[in-house]
Amino acid sequence: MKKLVIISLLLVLGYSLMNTFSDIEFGKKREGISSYFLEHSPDDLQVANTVTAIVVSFRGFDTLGEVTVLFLAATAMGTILFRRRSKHTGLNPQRKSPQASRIVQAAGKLLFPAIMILGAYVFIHGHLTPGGGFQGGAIIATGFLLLLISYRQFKVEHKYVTWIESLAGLSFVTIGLLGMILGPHNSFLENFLNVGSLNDLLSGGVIALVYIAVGFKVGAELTGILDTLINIRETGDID
Amino acid sequence: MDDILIKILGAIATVILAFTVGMTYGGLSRKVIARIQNRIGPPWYQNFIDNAKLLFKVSNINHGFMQHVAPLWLIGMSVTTVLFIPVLNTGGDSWYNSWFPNLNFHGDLIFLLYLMVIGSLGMALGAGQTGNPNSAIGVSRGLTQMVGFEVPWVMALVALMIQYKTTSITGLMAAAEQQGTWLAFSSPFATLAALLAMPGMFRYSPFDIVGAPAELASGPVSEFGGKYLSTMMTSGSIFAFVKLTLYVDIFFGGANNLVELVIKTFILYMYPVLWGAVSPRFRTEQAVRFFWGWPVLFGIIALIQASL
Amino acid sequence: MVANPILYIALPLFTAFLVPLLAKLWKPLVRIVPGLVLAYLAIMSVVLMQQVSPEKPIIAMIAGWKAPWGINLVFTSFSGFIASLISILAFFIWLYSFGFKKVEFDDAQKYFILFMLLTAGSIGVVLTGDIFNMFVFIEITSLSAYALTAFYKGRDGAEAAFKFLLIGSFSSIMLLLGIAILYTYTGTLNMAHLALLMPQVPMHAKITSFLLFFVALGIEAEMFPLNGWAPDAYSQAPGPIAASFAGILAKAGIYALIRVSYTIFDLGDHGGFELLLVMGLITMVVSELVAMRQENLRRMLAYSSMGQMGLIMIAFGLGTKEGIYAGLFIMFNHAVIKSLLFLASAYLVYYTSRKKISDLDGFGKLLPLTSLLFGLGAFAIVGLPPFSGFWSKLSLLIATANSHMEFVLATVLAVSVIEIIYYFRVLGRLYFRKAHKEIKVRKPTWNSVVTMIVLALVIIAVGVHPDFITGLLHNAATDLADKADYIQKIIPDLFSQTLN
Amino acid sequence: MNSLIILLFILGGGALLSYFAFLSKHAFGQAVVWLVAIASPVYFFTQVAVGESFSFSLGGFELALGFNHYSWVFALLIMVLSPLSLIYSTGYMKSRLRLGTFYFSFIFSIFGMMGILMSRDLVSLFIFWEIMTWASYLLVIYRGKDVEHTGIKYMIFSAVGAYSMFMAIVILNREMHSFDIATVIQNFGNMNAADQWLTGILLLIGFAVKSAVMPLHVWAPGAYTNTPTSFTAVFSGGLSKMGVYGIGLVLLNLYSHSDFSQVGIYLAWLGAITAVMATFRAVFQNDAKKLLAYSSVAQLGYIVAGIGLGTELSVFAGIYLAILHGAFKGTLFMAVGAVERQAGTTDMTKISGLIKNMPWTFFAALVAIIALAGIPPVGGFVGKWMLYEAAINSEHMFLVILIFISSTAAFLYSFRFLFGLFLGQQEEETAHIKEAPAVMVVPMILLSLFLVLMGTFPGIIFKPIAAGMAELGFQGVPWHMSVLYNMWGDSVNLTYVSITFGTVFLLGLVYITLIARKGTKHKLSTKDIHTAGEIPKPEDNLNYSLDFYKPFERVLSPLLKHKLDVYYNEFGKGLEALFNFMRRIYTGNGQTYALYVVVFLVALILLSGRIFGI
Amino acid sequence: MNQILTYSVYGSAILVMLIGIYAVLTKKNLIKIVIGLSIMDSGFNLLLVALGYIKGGTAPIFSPAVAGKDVLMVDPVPQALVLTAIVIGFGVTAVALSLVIRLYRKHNTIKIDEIKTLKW
Repeated sequence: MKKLVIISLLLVLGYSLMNTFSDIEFGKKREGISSYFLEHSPDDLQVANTVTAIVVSFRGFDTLGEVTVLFLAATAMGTILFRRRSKHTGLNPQRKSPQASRIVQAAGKLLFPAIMILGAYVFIHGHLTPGGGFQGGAIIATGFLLLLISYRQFKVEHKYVTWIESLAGLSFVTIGLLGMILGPHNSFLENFLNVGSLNDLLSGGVIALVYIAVGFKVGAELTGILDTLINIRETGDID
Repeated sequence: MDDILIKILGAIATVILAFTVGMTYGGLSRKVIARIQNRIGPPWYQNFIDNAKLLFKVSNINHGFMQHVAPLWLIGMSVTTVLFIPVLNTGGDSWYNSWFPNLNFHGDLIFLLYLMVIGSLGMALGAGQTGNPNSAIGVSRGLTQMVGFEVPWVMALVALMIQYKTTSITGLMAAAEQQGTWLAFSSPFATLAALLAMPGMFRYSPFDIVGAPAELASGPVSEFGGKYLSTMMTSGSIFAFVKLTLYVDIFFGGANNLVELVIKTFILYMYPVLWGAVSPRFRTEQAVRFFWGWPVLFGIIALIQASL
Repeated sequence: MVANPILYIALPLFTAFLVPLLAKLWKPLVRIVPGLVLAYLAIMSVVLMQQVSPEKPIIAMIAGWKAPWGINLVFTSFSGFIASLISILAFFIWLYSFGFKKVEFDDAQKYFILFMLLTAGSIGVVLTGDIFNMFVFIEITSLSAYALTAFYKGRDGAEAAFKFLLIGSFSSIMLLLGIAILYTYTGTLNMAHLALLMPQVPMHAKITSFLLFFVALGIEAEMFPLNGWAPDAYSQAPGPIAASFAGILAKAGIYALIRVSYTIFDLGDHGGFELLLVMGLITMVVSELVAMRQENLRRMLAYSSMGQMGLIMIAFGLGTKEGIYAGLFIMFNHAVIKSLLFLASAYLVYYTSRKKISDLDGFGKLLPLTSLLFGLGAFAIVGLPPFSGFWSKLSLLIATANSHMEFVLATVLAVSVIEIIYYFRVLGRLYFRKAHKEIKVRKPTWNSVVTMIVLALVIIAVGVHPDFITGLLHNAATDLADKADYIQKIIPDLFSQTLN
Repeated sequence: MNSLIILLFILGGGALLSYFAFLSKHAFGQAVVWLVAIASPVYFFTQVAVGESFSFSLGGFELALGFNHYSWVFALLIMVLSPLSLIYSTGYMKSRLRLGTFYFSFIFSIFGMMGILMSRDLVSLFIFWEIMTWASYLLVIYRGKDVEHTGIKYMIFSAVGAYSMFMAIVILNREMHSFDIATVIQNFGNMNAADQWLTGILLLIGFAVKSAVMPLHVWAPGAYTNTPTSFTAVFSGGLSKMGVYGIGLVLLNLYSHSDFSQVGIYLAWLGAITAVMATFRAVFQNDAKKLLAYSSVAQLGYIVAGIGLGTELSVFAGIYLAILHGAFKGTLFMAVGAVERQAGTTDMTKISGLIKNMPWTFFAALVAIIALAGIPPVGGFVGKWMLYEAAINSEHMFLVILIFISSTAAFLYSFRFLFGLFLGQQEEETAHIKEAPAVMVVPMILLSLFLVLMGTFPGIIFKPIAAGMAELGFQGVPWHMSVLYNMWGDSVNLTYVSITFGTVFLLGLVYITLIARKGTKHKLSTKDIHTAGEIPKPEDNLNYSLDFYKPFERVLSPLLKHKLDVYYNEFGKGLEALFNFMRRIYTGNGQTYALYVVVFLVALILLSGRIFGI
Repeated sequence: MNQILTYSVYGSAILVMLIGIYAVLTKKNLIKIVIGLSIMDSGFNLLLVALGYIKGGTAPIFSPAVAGKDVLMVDPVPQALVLTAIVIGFGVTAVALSLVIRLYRKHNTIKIDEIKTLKW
């Protein structure tokens, strides 16, 4: 009964949403700010990938927010899950999940460097090709995930993760703040470097740098989160 | 100067008159009741004898300041009251008429109503100090009963006051004179209400539970003796005169001379006495319920009549 | 450069990334540095408020792109006022939490980072001129709020946080849908530009989008019936965080709701304001009535807080300038007074796990100053003169009366009576009951005392001399009421184009 | 600096100062209290005058202060009564617990009252009103007895009153675009009738709460009883008069030219009914303070009846009674306070016969009770007389009857009060009780002397009252130093009364004490009484104090069975049950909350046509 | 034809969203609820990307292949927005899962209607 009610509620909701969106013809070009982006991204910024230009420059503040959200998620998980770590091990010290098979282990070891390189490539070329810091970071994290599920005893050193994510985050903000000092409009995240020319690796000025920082940060962050979720130790706190 | 002298003399004469009449009526009532009960009864002057005896009694017991002062309060109030009452009609032409107007143009009916209840309150305070529980019980009953009879009584008076647009007794008397009939005839319901309230004022049976001579030893006054009791008796008689005169003045056309006054007041006086002689005693709440029954109804009718 | 709205966001984020490294240098830095940042922001607010006027808002571009192409931070008299309020309050709450509880180092680090980000996110919501950016900041705020709600493990924080998260997710999806509708019809995300192009949007899409925004932001603004998360979160979060929920988070939520209904959509006069008014009224009535029957002090304060949010919605729902003025005044008072109440109550129920009102017996003697300040807050929140709450109530009632809404007027006043009842009931317990035996009392630390006294002084100062802030409020109200001016200040070229 | 501001500053500053002074040292605090108690009336009577004004702007509102002749009358009362009670409190407050709070609230409520009286605009009136209210609330709960019940009740009713007043004020502002009282009076006619009635009723409710008119009076007995007695004197004597002041302001000033002034007669009826019912309740109280509390309600009923009747004489009577009630009820509460302090209780079934122990207190109480009962030759009579005459003159006869019933029944409790505390059997337990200290006795005696003076020369305060009446539109009210007139030309000459009564009384006193003193002297105790020949043993209870008016109670039982309080409580309980039910909305299940969100959204979508008018 | 496409594309995206909401509203298992939230997000992301599609448009990348030519490109803004939305969704999911873990530890259940300590 309750489900029926809910379904009918959702149908009403769906109908009204559909009603709203059906007026928008699928695949039709519309006026808007995007044309400005498509115009200015290659011309002013010399960035081939317009999405990257939008993400890092036009809407760079959003990206800063995203990075913060990831950072927050990691911090929040830390807050929520680990506290009062007692020295004597608690109730359930060992992960009970079975060891992965040898094939998986071997393949994981084999694939890991390749994945790392792919990730690095994706975020370094974020302004040129599809992809970017987030995507690259996610790929890197996948590599670590592979190791985490293949080797039970594998542990990510949180110290390094912390360093990397902090430094990467700091460099993002620092680049932004430098823009306030060095940029022509004195505004945050503004480009203050030579923009180079379109489709060069060293083009786009700070955009490339920012995306690399984002890549590191996302990679570290996601790895940290995965590690946290996988290696939940019973910490002996009395909930 | 002469004027003031005459006033003072008149006042003294009024007080003496009130005292004498009140005392005599008291004695007569004892006689009448005795005759009804088939006894011989004391002579009519017995009250004078009692009073004199008390006044010259040597022992002078009191429990403190309030008991000492209460009788004085009482007598002070009764004298004051009697001076504010028009004893005789202004129209009368007897030689002594100029003696009695006293202060009756300087106060009005509401004021008198207050003066009349105060005396008993003073006595109540005096009785309270004696520490006799009987006194306290008596006071409690007396005050309760007072709330009872005051209601129809005041209703009657307010009805008259509103009907004749005056609050002074002289005004009401003038109104009666002007219309030629007693107010008892023009405002019968008010009169009825007032008359029904009257026995309560006199505390004769059936409304004598306040004093309740048998079991409360006369209630409030049970600890008073000697001069105190004599003073109280005196003021009691003056009050009796005050009440009777007031009734006569208001409802029964007043009196043009003393003889008429005496006749009218005596007849009026016999009414509670005779009623009391033949009726058993009400309990306090019964008394109050009695007063808040028919008398109040008559009072309401009187008020409605007055407003029409 | 030294006083730029960007720094409201950039500086806390910078510090947030930096703190984990600083922790390795010297541990107390973890507590101190966020405080310094918040202090800087508070001072910067004062400086910026000096510079800003309704005629001359401060607009900060990101990456050198002008609106509507880039994201802008818009520090107007209105948004600036709220942002300053948040930043100054945040500093004091930091000061309070500085020695609040002896938590482990690791936790302290996270606590202060999360708190700082909560503040930064809220200020971001207030200052941003871009609708999608607002969504991002709302998410930052919410995520830090979830984490802080679940901060104490001894309590049911996780449960509260999960409810909060569940409803918060609905909020974000609806917000996104609303944004998507607006974007497809107008092709822009800048709020001023959206407002300019709003007449083009077909009515039904506009309404759907508005309702989505309304519900999504109503969740943040604790509107009934979307506020199920609020009492749980308020009651389970650490004391200072509950204070900042009332003073910071809810303020950001209501700001967003107001910005959307006043500036972006032009539906206000066609029913939007009335909807806000009615929902505010319902929120207020339900919350205050429920608050009346609470046994848990924190929950009582939470429901009362929701009631106040309802009051704010009523004020803004009037749609007149007087209403805006009153609403802003209530926002100010609610931020200050509710913070004081939550901060004081944190010490009152420190050692009692269930935080029952009945556990408060006799605290007037045990914790005289804290109880006194709590009492002062209670007096102020119910609107007794000479405390600041009175003036906001007065201005609200004047605005309501001037809009010819006698029913609303009467309801607000009737509910105020209920408010008085339950606050005074608590005061009665504080002062006139014998303390329970073996009660443990935690004396407030000096920094908490300073915070509470500063807040109390603000309450008294504004109560005795409201002119301290009425000028700011008037400017802010003028600013919000004039939508065309807002558009013109932000996108002058496009605005004049449209006019021609 | 303006003298009004200085006066407020003395009071407000004194309040704060006393709080902090008591924090440091007891003697310090006492000094501050004395300072305020002396400085404020001295400053008031020497420096402040009618006609001075001070206007300023605060929070965007134009506020104005200044006394007019009408408020001046009440200010006189406050400025006499409050300092006396303050001085009295320095003796009365035995415990040193929270003295700072006590005196802070005490002085601050005086501050509030003076502020109300000097407000010339509605906003400052309201501000001071609220200040007065919460300051007095702090005093009501100061003892900590029954806080959840009495205290909350007081606060609820005050809040209801204050907020209805608040509503009226803002609506008036909408119509007038001003809070200034003079402007409101001037433009009042331009308002439409509905608004006139609405604001009028609301304002009246606001003021009627403080003056404890019938359906809104239930807070009063409890609050008066719970307050420390030294403040109850001001509470009942002065603070409640603010309501009277306001009712006068509304009915006779603001609304005098509109149809609304007809409401006055209904208010008068309510006042009279209040008087009767409260008197009946007072009669059956066993606690002296509670008795006085009910009596206060009853007396306020008279005053409201007087003001509500709205004729020249009745208003005159109302204001006069207000002043006089301040004096005699102040005295009575002080007397009760003295008993409470010395004997430790005010329960009349526990103590009796204190007249020997506390003669001065008894004297003050006696005079005050005489005034309360309205007996000549003490001042209370004057007010009662004028009230009756006014009611009779305006031919509201049933009103007269009600008032009369009430004041006749008032004799019952008047006697009970004096008898219960001071007269009757003196028990051994109370033999050691001593007279209260001089700081307590002197204020009482001063007030009672004032009452005696009023009995013969009420003209002393007729003068300011007549000036105040002129402010209310009753120009040239006739008054005489010691003659009372009604509107039909009848009069009472008080000097004759006093002279006659005084002469007879004094002659009798001289006779009975000096001339006839040769009688035997007996040292008597109250055990030496006539008990039908038996000698009462020490353990016999000769104290008649329980169920004192039992017969009367039996008569009134059908009337007394219904207590308004009970209905309010039932109503409150019903509401609480409703609220408890509403709490269930918050089920605690996160999923339900999520469902609410969806349902709400869908509902809004479905209703969107309605909401947005398409 | 286009109409059908419009309906089917948007409709399926909305349907995914509704399925997510349905899961959140009816499933008792906390994990399933979190999954529902994710599905909800995915549905929205699909919708947004679909809204940004332009018929015949290429990816908005000025690679050497398209340099200098006047090519039609799809709207890049929704793509940027979706990127942000995905990341935020990820963050929320992570936090939600950790909360579930805490709840399980404390209540020893992951049934949502058994976790009702805080109510009324």
